Amino acid sequence: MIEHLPALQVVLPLLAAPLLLFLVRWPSLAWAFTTAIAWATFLVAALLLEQVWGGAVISYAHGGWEPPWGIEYRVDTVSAFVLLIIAGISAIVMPYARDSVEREVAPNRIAWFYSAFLLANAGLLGIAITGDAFNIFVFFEISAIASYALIAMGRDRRALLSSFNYLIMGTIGTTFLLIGIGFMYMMTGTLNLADLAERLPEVRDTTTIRAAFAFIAVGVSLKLALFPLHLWLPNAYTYAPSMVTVFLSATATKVAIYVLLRFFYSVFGAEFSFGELPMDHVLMPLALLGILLPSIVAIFQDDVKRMLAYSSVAQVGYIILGISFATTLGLTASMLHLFNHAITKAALFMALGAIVYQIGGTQLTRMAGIARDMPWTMAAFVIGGLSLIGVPLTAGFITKWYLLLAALDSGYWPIAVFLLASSLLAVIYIWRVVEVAYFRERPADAPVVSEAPLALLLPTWTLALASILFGIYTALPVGAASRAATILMGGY
Amino acid sequence: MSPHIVLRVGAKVLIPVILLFALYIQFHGEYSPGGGFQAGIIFAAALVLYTLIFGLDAVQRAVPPAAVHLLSACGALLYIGVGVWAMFAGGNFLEYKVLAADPHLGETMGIILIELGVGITVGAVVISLFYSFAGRTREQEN
Amino acid sequence: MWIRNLFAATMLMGIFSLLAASLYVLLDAVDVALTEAAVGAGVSIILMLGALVLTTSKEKVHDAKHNLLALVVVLITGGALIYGTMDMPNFADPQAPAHQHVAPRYVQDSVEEIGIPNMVTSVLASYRGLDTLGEVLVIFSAGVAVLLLLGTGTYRRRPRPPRNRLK
Amino acid sequence: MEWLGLYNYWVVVVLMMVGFYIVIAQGNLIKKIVGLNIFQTSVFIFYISLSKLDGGTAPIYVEGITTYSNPLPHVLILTAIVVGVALTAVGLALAVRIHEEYGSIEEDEIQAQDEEDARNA
Repeated sequence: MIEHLPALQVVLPLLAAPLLLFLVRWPSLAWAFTTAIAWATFLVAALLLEQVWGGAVISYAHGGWEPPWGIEYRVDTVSAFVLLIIAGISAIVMPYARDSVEREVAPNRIAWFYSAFLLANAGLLGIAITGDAFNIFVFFEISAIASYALIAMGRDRRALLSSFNYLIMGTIGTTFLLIGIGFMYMMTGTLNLADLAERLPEVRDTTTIRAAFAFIAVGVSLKLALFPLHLWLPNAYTYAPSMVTVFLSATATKVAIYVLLRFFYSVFGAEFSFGELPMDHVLMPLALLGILLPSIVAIFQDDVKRMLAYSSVAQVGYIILGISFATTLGLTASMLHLFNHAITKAALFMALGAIVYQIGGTQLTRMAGIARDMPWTMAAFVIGGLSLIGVPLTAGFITKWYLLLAALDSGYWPIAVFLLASSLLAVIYIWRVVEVAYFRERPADAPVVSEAPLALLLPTWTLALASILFGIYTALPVGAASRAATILMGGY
Repeated sequence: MSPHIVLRVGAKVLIPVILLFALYIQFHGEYSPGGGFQAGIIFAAALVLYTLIFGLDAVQRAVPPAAVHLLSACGALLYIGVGVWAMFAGGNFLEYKVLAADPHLGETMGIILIELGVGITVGAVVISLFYSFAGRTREQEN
Repeated sequence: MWIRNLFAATMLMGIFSLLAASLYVLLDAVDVALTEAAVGAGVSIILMLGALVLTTSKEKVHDAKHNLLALVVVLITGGALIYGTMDMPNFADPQAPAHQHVAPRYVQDSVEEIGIPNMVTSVLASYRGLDTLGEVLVIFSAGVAVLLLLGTGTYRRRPRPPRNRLK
Repeated sequence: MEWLGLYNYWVVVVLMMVGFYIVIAQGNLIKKIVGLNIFQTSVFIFYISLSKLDGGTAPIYVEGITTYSNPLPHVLILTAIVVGVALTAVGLALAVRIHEEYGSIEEDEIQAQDEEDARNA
């Protein structure tokens, strides 16, 4: 079966999603089944990464038709690394989901909910693994449609409108992508990414290819919430059910970033994207603004979930900053941040989900003194917060360190100063939460709450500890990230 | 219940023809335009027409929503199942050539089966969408 | 765009789809035409009408304050598209790269390799079978999504809770 | 003559932009979906028109004919049409739910209600 691993990676969740419709009457069975599938997918992803660790590339031709005639799955270190992030987060979030989803979703809809979750999961995995431009579009839409429904399941009615806005923005994004793919097909006659990379240099001086590049860049930027195209994200993350926020914040934008990297570096090539077209000069200001403004906005939020959603936009800024250096070191920092931010943000949102589970909301006013009642949850939150800020010995520090190195390496020392300053902004908003939760008295009329159940705490702590572990033991993420960066710089 | 006898008789004559046409589109897709997707929609259209004239209750008695949901899952499972079958038969995912001794026969068989899967899922999903929207209308009226 | 009655807008959308479908026939895309007619003028319209019954068919009168920004965005996008068309091969040019690289195999060999005269079906189901699987799952996820949002459409047997809350 | 060979693409671009304008300028949720449909359908027309070949016929094998239109864009658009209708369905379902919760499908009215909620909270 080992040669079928790439297909299994996507087919497992795809196969399980329809099967869940048979389990509508047994919600807990549906949960157990989904968890099993999520862990099996994780196992497949780990095996794939192990296979390509040395730099090998696995190509899997669907239907036995060799590319470019058929659709190819293509696994190298870059995609295997992203696959591992997606599958890992969904495997960890499933044990957490049982209690959280039971509280937030009606019992007769739980099986459908998990079915949509698996579809979103499979869609994201499919984007990361495929080697075909049009297939990226199709799987983008699978994951998008499932996520719209998942977000709309939030209990607040504002979840509906934020999901609708996400649908409009997301669809504009994917339609732009479709236009770009059409333009590229017109000039090259192929849809296979590797084949495109080979045939593009011939025609790259045409206006059509430049327009294709622009449309793909804008379309994908909409999906990855690049400032100023991020407007759909804060509301969507704030009002979605806790488990969905954890999953999407750690994976959805990351996959879009992966697609951007693929097109910029592998398909068009770094020389075209950053040499002929001034993408570095476009991306860098956007990244800097995208770090600064959402961080400032985050400071003034009263809902902690919303605060962290804005912080997510800022973190996308860090990743884009690394990309805009267009050096191997910068790319290493970006790939590393994909991984570290996924863990950190997932831990933070999980802690918040536990608070939602106990007191029903994450407004700062309601969280006063909560650390006394829920010490473990808040301790995990603080660890996540430290990693978000980039304190030494946490995963966040490692990325900041590599970004700093990359900035100095490229001679942008003002950016190094800026990075330190922007970390201070993170200190401010995290401190606001800590101050309220630890040093305020619990209001007299506040409901008495206890610590969150173990099923919520364990996954939260796993991720919190992971964000410390990967701050000390860096061989896995840094090794994978630097290998991935080298591959990306080298073209297809 | 609609009292219009012309509509009711007309529909009764028309619906079997539409269903037959859907089947034709489904299984003749290899030779002429058409295939599972279009057939599924035409099939669903026949049920929508039936609903318009005989009411939602009558249709849901004949084709209950729960069955429709399961059918939509079955179609997708059939498609993936053919792919997995090909894996076990020694080929790649969705490689129909290996399904039979003769590659042409295998390809044709695979295509007919997956088109059937497409048709079932599309038809069932469209009916299910229609039920969901129409069912809301009825709830609001009460 | 200027029509306030959403029923009329829906009908115009259906007519647009039908026109698009007849254009597809002219451009030799018979399979696509059949689908566009069934979907654009059929399913979409039924769903739109269903949604309009559930919401409202009249649009509120707006003042045109945000439209300038929208117009600028649209003009920039349109400009980029026109710029992109400048170096395109001419319409229906047989020498265009789109017809040279991958497609000839579908046209010349598919009948022999697969044994089916309709090339669209061959490419759809076999060469690019994974895309079609994706398509099935897209429509399946739409089904699941609408189930999550609107329910199954059957009567709820138990009396609904809000009535008790009023007392 | 060379410029005339591109005119059909320009027509498509105009159609696309009409749809795109409706999506971003309209405050009515249903109309946004109508706009999205027009936008996408125009992109589909673009794909189909790039598949046309001079002297080609529909890509169904008939003995004696050697020139066919390019079947690949047809396949892509078949898939894309399905994606489009799936999005329409989900968008409309969301609009229906929004109307149930807010009693309106106008973006500004809904936002006004949200702001009022925020003040009361």
